[in-house]
Amino acid sequence: MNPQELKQQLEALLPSPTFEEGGEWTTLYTDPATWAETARRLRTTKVLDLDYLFCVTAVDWKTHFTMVYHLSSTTHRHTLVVKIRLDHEHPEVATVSDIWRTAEFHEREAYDLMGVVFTGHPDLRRLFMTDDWKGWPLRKDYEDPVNMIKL
Amino acid sequence: MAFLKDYISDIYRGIRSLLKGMKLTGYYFTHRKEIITQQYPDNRGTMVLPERFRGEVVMIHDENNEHACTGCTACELACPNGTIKIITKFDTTPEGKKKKALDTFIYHLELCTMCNLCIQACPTDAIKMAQNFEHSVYDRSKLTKKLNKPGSKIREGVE
Amino acid sequence: MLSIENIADSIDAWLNRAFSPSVATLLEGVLVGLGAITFFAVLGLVLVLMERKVSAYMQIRLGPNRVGPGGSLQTVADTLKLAMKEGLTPDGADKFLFNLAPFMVIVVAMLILAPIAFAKGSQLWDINIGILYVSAVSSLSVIGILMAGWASNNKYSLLGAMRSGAQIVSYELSAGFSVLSIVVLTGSLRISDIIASQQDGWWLFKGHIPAIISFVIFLIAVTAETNRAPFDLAEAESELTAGFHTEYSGMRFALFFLAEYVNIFIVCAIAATLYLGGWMPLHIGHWSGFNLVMDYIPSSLWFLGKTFILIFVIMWFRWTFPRLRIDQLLDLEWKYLLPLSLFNLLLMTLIAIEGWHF
Amino acid sequence: MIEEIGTTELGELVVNLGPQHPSTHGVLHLVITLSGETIKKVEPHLGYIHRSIEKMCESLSYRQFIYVTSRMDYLSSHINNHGCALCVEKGMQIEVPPRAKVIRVLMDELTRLASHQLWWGAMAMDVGALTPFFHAFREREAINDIMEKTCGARLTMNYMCPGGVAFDLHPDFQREVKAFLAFFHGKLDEYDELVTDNVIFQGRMEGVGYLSREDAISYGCSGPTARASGVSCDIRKLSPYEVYDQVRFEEVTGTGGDCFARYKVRMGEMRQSISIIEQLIDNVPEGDFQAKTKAVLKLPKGEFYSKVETARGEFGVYIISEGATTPYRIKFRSPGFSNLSALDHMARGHKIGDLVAIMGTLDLVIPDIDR
Repeated sequence: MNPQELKQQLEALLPSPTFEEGGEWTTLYTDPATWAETARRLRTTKVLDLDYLFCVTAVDWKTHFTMVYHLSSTTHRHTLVVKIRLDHEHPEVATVSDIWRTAEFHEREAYDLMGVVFTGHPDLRRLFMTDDWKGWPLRKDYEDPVNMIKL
Repeated sequence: MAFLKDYISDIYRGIRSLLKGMKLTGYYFTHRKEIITQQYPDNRGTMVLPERFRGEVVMIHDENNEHACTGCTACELACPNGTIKIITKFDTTPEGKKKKALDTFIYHLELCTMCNLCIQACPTDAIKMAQNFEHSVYDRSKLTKKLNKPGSKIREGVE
Repeated sequence: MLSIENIADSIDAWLNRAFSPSVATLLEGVLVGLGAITFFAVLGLVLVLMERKVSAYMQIRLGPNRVGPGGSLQTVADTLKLAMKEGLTPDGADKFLFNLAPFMVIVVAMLILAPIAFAKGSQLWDINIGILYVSAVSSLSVIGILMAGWASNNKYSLLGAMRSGAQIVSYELSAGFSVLSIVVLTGSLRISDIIASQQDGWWLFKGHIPAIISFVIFLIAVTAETNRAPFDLAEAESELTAGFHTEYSGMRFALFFLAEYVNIFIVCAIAATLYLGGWMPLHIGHWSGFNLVMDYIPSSLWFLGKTFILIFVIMWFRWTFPRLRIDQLLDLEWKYLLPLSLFNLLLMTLIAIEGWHF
Repeated sequence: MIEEIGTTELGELVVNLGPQHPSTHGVLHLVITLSGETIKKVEPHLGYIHRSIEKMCESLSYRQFIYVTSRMDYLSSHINNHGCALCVEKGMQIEVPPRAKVIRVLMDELTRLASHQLWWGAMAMDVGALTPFFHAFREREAINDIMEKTCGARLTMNYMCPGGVAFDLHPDFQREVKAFLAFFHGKLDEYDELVTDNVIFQGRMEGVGYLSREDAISYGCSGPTARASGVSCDIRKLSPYEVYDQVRFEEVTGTGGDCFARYKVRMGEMRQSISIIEQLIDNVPEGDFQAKTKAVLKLPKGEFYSKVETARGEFGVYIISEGATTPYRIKFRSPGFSNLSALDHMARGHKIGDLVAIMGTLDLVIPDIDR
């Protein structure tokens, strides 16, 4: 499916979707409140069939967070990027680990390094850092005088 | 009866596959020329390292104890891990002008990852990678090296 | 001719001349004990070195080659190192059993050495139920392993010991049946009788195909019984790090190690005794000239030669095959080896009754 | 973490496998719950070699950050570097000269071969055969020697750079690669004799660690792990980069989804890699090996994602640039991370020995997972 068709399909599927122009792939903006429902539709709608979640990224924009989900379909071979803008004080978004099992680990990684909380996640714990680690290392304002060396 | 036939052919095929493996190891057991062990400290004399091998950064000095480093710090900037520290001084040229020159080229071998970016960044080809790979020392401070030899100066005409 | 028998006789004569008979007997006892222990130590060293060299050549390496000529003293150096190392006892271990286990294993290995005939006329104890004694005592080693696994207070050790228990108990059966098939032919459990019955040819050749089958089954079963790859599940280093001896270090570890190699030697010696005629030289029919030349080779060399060839085969197995899984291991025994050896024993009995063997 | 290790109420045994354990090939820590020998649950604890490479890259320039990525999947460091170089080139819109493209593909495939060889040896070692490991290293060493001559290093080559490759091929390269391929063809048959055909090995592999097609997709598996379950996911075929669209090769897929299928896929990939190298080795075009680039690279504001097929699967590089000389945020999608997440699912109900075999066929490289 080419990006144009994908966009049309999404417009038919979702109520008033917003897209970001530019970029290699179709980029869809959604918000935390509707993400769980949107994700389910993206996964289950036959024409989209976005069954392969290959990358989950949390980005710290200092004023807000963005969750970026890279989805593709193993049957139709199209790719969709979903972005969700999160609050900086309380970054919270619904988990998609029940839709794409791989998200369980990816979300734990995002929680561990960025402090994004995924509601409904079955096992939201630190993944790389020790359980008693303080702070979220990948955030821009993170300071660690011991482990971070300034050259 | 088919069961018995399968049972026996299973055993036969299994044993054959095992013997095939044993034949191979038996071959290597009896053919000593296949041995690939390099007896490292003993073969130091005959060991040839490829000329591109990256062992450590050295500064090229010619027979007059002159190098080509202008102290431009391009390598220092190119280095991802702060391996290189260049201390510059100001030389006075015969015309009486002050000119920036290299005072000390400090190289922290213990931080170096041999990524070759400094060599690529150097505009005057003053440094290169040497083939020495035996870096172990008993004192870590010995790994911090001064690359320009004592009394060396910049070659004429290198800008 | 220089042979162990002659040397033993001359020592005996000299001792009886020099001391009173009772003191001489006592001294002989001490000598034999010392001899056995020395033999053990040397055997362990030689076998470990052999294993390392065999594995090295199969793995296109050189193996140990620094200590002594061609690396021959490497294992001596290793033993010295192990002797000097601290023997740690983990917290929460059952100290008594933990310390006892390695000795248990090594004592069992030493006990089995008693009825083995090393050369013509040199056998420590020619008991009339020799082969039964070997089977009975060799199954005791599993107790030592279970002890080690239990007492270590380590889950890997426990798992390893449990595997080992299941494995040794199962494989005892087919090893026992293989031994029985030769006993059926010989009609005696005494080791000297079994060897004597092979005067005119080894059972491996005399007993037709059933003898060959039982020989192969015996080799497989004893490989499993000694916890050697591909049946080394009790130590399975990629699964259980080191299995039942994970927590052992220093000399106690060395004892386990030594016992493993002595056990290999013993089972191979028994296989050589049962199937390859023990210390009997190779005789072919009526080639009297050839037979005479063969007779000229000392009987102890015959015995050790056969044993070491079998040891090499077992090492060859180890360095070629992947390890089985625990359920496959038990499958192999109960589904393949046991029915085969039962059937084989039946055939062998038929052969023995009808006198079809040569 | 310590207090939860023990025995559960059901009499199940909780065992720590790792972080130092012979079969985890690094510092992977698995907490496994056992009922007897049977695995009830596998829980990976990661981070023992976490260096936060993503954070490090945020303060490195676009030339510098490429070399750090060699330290993630050290067995396919060329391909990692390649992915990063591709992403920077995509952002800068640098056209790579044809010679550099072919050189890159050649190096990628040699790396893949070397990686699969190491995997083969380690895999055999996991199931208890120690000899194949050394045989595998003999061939790997030959590749390393070739790499060393051209790239100057054996493991972390840092040969790719934005715009091409760092040096031209060594004059001996083509001759040596051809000699190696001739030698390796025979050795692949030996691999089959020693391991593939072995009845014990097959018994250990067949039917173990089954991963269905749906699960493979849902767990985000890629590379040979997913292909063995019948998912066609080879980036070299799906979105060809460099000259992969000009060479003939097959995407090796299996249907079994078990350990043996994964094993077969990797063995098949070795033969495909050989075929790719054979097609290209005599057809390296003349010309520059590096495009002219500015000394300081600045990616325009925007987001760039590029993916390559490493020996373990799909490696993605996601750069978010604010127009500076360093990336604002960089994310590496490592194949091992997603593949590992399927481990629990695959191992349940199997024996400990099977867990080791499954981990072997997943071909985990821990620095790649922890980053």
